[in-house]
Amino acid sequence: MKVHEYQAKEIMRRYGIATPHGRVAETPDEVYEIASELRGHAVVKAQVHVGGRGKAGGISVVKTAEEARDAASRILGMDIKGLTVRKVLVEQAVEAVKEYYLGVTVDRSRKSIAIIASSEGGVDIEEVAAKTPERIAKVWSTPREGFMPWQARALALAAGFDGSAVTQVGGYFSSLFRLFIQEDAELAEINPLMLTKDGKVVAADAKITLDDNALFRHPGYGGLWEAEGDDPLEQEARRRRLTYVKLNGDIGVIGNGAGLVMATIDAIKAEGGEAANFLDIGGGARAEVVQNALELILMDKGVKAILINVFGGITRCDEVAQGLLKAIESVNLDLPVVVRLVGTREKEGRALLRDTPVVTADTMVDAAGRIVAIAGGGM
Amino acid sequence: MKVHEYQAKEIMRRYGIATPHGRVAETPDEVYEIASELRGHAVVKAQVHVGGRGKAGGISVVKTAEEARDAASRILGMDIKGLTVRKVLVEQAVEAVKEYYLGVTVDRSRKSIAIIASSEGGVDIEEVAAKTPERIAKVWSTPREGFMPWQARALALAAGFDGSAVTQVGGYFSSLFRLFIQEDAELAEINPLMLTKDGKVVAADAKITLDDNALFRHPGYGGLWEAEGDDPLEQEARRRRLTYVKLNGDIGVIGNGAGLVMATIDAIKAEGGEAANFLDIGGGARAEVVQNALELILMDKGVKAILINVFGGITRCDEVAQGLLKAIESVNLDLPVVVRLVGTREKEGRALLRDTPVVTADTMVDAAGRIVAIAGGGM
Amino acid sequence: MGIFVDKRTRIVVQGITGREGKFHALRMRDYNPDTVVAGVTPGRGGQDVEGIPVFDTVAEAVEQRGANTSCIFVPSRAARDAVVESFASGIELAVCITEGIPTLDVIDMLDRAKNEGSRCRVIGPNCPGIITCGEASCGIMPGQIFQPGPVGVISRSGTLTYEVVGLLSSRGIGQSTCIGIGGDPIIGTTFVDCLAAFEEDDATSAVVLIGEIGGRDEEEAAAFIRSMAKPVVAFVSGRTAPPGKRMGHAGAIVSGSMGTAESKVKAFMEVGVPVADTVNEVVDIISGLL
Amino acid sequence: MGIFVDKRTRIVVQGITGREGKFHALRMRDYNPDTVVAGVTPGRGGQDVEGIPVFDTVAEAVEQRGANTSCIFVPSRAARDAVVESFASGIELAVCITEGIPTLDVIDMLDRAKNEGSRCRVIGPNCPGIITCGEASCGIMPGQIFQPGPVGVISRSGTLTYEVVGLLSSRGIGQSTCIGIGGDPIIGTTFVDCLAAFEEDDATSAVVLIGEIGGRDEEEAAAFIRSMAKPVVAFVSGRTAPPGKRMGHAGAIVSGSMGTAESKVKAFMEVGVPVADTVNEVVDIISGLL
Repeated sequence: MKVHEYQAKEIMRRYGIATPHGRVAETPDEVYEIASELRGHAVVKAQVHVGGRGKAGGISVVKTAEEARDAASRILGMDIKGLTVRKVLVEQAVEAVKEYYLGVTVDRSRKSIAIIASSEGGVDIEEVAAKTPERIAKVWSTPREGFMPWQARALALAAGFDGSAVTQVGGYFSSLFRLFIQEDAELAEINPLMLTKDGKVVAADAKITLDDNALFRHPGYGGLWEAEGDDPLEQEARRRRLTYVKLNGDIGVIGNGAGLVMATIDAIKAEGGEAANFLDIGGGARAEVVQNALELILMDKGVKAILINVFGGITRCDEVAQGLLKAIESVNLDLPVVVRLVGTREKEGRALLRDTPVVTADTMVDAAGRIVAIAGGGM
Repeated sequence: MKVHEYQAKEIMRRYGIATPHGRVAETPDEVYEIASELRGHAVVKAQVHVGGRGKAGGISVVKTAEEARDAASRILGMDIKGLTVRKVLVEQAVEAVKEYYLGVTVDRSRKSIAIIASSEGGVDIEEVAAKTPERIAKVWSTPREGFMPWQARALALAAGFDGSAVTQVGGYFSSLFRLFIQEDAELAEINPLMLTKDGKVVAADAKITLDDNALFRHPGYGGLWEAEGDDPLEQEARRRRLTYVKLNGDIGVIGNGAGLVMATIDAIKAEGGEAANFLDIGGGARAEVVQNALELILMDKGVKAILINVFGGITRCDEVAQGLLKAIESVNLDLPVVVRLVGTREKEGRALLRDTPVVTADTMVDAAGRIVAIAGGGM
Repeated sequence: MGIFVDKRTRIVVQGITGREGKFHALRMRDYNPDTVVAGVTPGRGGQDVEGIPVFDTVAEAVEQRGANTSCIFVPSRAARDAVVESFASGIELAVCITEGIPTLDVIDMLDRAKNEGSRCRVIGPNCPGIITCGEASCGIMPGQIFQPGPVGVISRSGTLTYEVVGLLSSRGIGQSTCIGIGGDPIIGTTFVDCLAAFEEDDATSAVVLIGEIGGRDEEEAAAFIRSMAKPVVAFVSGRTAPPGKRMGHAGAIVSGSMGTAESKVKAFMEVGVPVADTVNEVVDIISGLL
Repeated sequence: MGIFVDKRTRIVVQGITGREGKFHALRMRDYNPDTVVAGVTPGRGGQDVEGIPVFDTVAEAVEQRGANTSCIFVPSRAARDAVVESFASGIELAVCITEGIPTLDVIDMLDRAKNEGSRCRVIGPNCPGIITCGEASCGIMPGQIFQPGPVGVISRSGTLTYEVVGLLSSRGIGQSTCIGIGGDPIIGTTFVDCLAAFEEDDATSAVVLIGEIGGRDEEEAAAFIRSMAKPVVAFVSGRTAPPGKRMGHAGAIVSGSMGTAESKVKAFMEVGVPVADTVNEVVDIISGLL
């Protein structure tokens, strides 16, 4: 779960990390008020769940409260990579003597937590890693081992931090690591961390991603989630507890198992078509889940045809067929459907579909070919 | 730092450990009120920093609020092992089907944390260990390793807990261990943990000792300390930041280094005398500290003579002599004093004392002999 | 033969009194009645599940029933505890079926498992388990689709694997061991671990590797295959997945330039591993190699 | 010779820019100029303390100055960090002078030190340090009172040890190594560790052990001495201390029936170790044994 910059900064402040003065706002008038309190010299930043908002015009540095209001009028309601800006963060503009990068993240290959520092802050860390790898230092840890102050100091030195900043920045590392563990984050990043003229260290931008699987340990986090930017179909899928990703094509796809669904979508593409979505009904799904999934797919008005690909291991093919029949009844399903059922109770499942307009296929490749032909050759 | 039972229970409740309903009170009328709320059937327990209050009559089980008031009148103001009872805890009387022991403590020999369980609760755990060691189970851990739920369940099983209680009691172990780590305890003990008729598990008595050295991590703990029971001279010593223990004799003792002071007290005893106190001025003490220590000793009206034993390593003998001279001046010191100074600046120190009534000695044994003779042969 | 599990495997099912635990314990026992020896549910010690004795602790299952492998079906919030208990009690292989475990719990349980010594292996979490054909099944894979033979199968997914196995079996190509390593970002046993074991396994003469987007496990596998004598065929799903979106599995996500299907396909190609474009092609290629 | 420190000891002083750290660093250097090679204070790297170079990290002191031993004077809340840093940076002996460290910090730092391997030893905390006469001093013991000779001295206290050493020296009995193991309940190096090392040390022919109330370290030492060839003389302070009161040292406390002087004296007596009643008697007995 991604949280907005302003929420990430709230969390960081609880761990003793300083951020620029400011607040979040939803109207140009509120922005004017906040900017006035900050004596005009401020930054207005779009709060959206995507990167690259600066390049997209979602960040504005202003000199007066009036300019802040104008910037807010422009940014609020703006579309950034398909997401509508509903909030802006208005903050004091901080002048940096030096910008650093601090990050804590999960390292898949090492099965551990990576703590990353760079004296090249304010830019994309992947770029720094590619161009000047010597400016990045990393250490790894686990929840059991923790991350001690001496490690933080050594890391900061290795990343080329100024000697005078080492102790102070070291403290920030410890805080960020503690936050990462205690809040069950997948990513906690300060970029840039600004060293100001008066020797202070401030998190000018902050990014936190929380682990959805750990939300049970953080009952308060439900309220952090702001779906405003999300695709409406993905929001609907979340309500229906379905694993769904919106894609750009016109063929609705349902399957059981993430790998199988991904492979099905790939097969559609290979046949010249384009999937409208990823939808995994999981293992052992009952008829109601299949019906629920079909209803969701039909809400996507761009869908011209539907492919259902089920390998029955724990999932029973007859349950899938029954769900399909119920959906046809309940939602007046009139789109072409290709079904490929194999495995447990395959025969029973196919028998249930015999007298329906549903087309059955024998293999995944066969099914993909048929659905693409039906949908009209796709792209 | 020991905290009272009612404070220990407050802390335990924060960790999800259930305790009987009730509150602390300072007057019989308050006790009457609380007992009325509890419908009479209650326990009134003296809150003092010593063990054995039950045997001393400091605990009363009552059937009515009137009885509770009477019990409180008797217990409040009572003297238990030299400490005056100023508060009582009034709690619902809990009927136990079974009593257990749970404890977490520091294991010096193993350099680790011992988690101890026994199905023999409500009695002195040292006695259980001596008589029926098979009824006690222990495991050891460290802050890094932690204490996991499966370990708690295995410990409870090994200690002979009823199968049905294992999961619930296991949870209490985890809570108690977490409390121990997070609050920097030296001891966290529930004895007895009562299993009630309706299958609930309640901490009927609770003991927590906090690590004085870790108070900097717990700024709130200053307020937990209740000195009411303490020896007034020990309270004064704490204010003066002196390491002081009140003893029962009439010879005031000052030295530098805990081992040296203990050995000096032993030497006094061997010569037939009895020390009035333990007082360690530590390493490198300046004249003011010596003066401060002497002033404290003189507040003890039972002191008839004073022995100062200093081995000058970092501590300078002339600083000690100067402190002594200042004290003689400032407090009109008229008690006999024997001083034994050896080591750094010994000669200068002795020279400073030449024209004073202070008696000097060459060795610890010599000094002890002289002071006992002066104080009148001790006992 | 085969790898990690075989006839001598003695499984304790952790969470056996739950719906899933019970259902699959019985299916594993159906596959080979000798291999399922005990179940564990704290507080239920002394009961049994259709004849399988239930204990309060894994230690009891090890001592009294000789369990050496555990199959974990406990809820996600109890999974870390179950895995660590298993190793501390003498279990050598823990197959963790449970999905939705917090990532930090997974990191911690693998860290602690490693601490117990090199003999300890976790498969999963969020995996369908492992089957050595004709010998033992530990997990939730449908036993009836497998048939003994020379092909080792490793995969990050469940049903896609069954799809491939079904095709192999239908073409008369049997399998030695089939392992679902799990769809989470952090897993106990990687492609490389399995490839190394297959390389040493007399019963295996070729390997099918079914990867997907996310992470660098396939790239690391490709680097390892360079030193292998046995042939490997790869398949990578998620070629058309958009970046930044989790495709069902928590681990199936392209982050920045990391974890793309192109990168994985390229890595395999560079070391001469044929990459199948469709599941049917997997079987075509492997049959040509045997 | 002697134990734990000698001519080859190369000390880095952690906390060298503090008042205590600086004072004692210079005294240690006075004792043997070769032995003090560096200081560490984070943020002060590049400075020097009367010619001793200061670094930001222990790792730099190890790499650039060959430090193998650390002497720790940092404030109590930073001590755990300092000890763990030292071992993780390649230091083999950390002498922790700092007092007042939270007990859980001490447990944790010793646990982590153990994890770094068996070559890592902590002396202390809350100790006066160690001196091998004529070779090296690491800590705060007043070097001038010592003289080289055959008696090893181990003690839980500081000044009481100097008292005994002063008496030994005045009677012409020199010392091999003198170790203050510290007055805290949890310490890195125990009587038993020191006794085992003295038993192996060619320069030592008898040992003086100065114990006190609290814990079971003396009882464990008595059990160990049973297997030793070299003679040991014991002294126990706090015989008249009341139970439940901390006598200055955090570890000097009788808890219930645990840690009494009687128990310790009895334990020594039972294994034939003479227990001196006064410090003078310690010297009388030892001089009879040499």
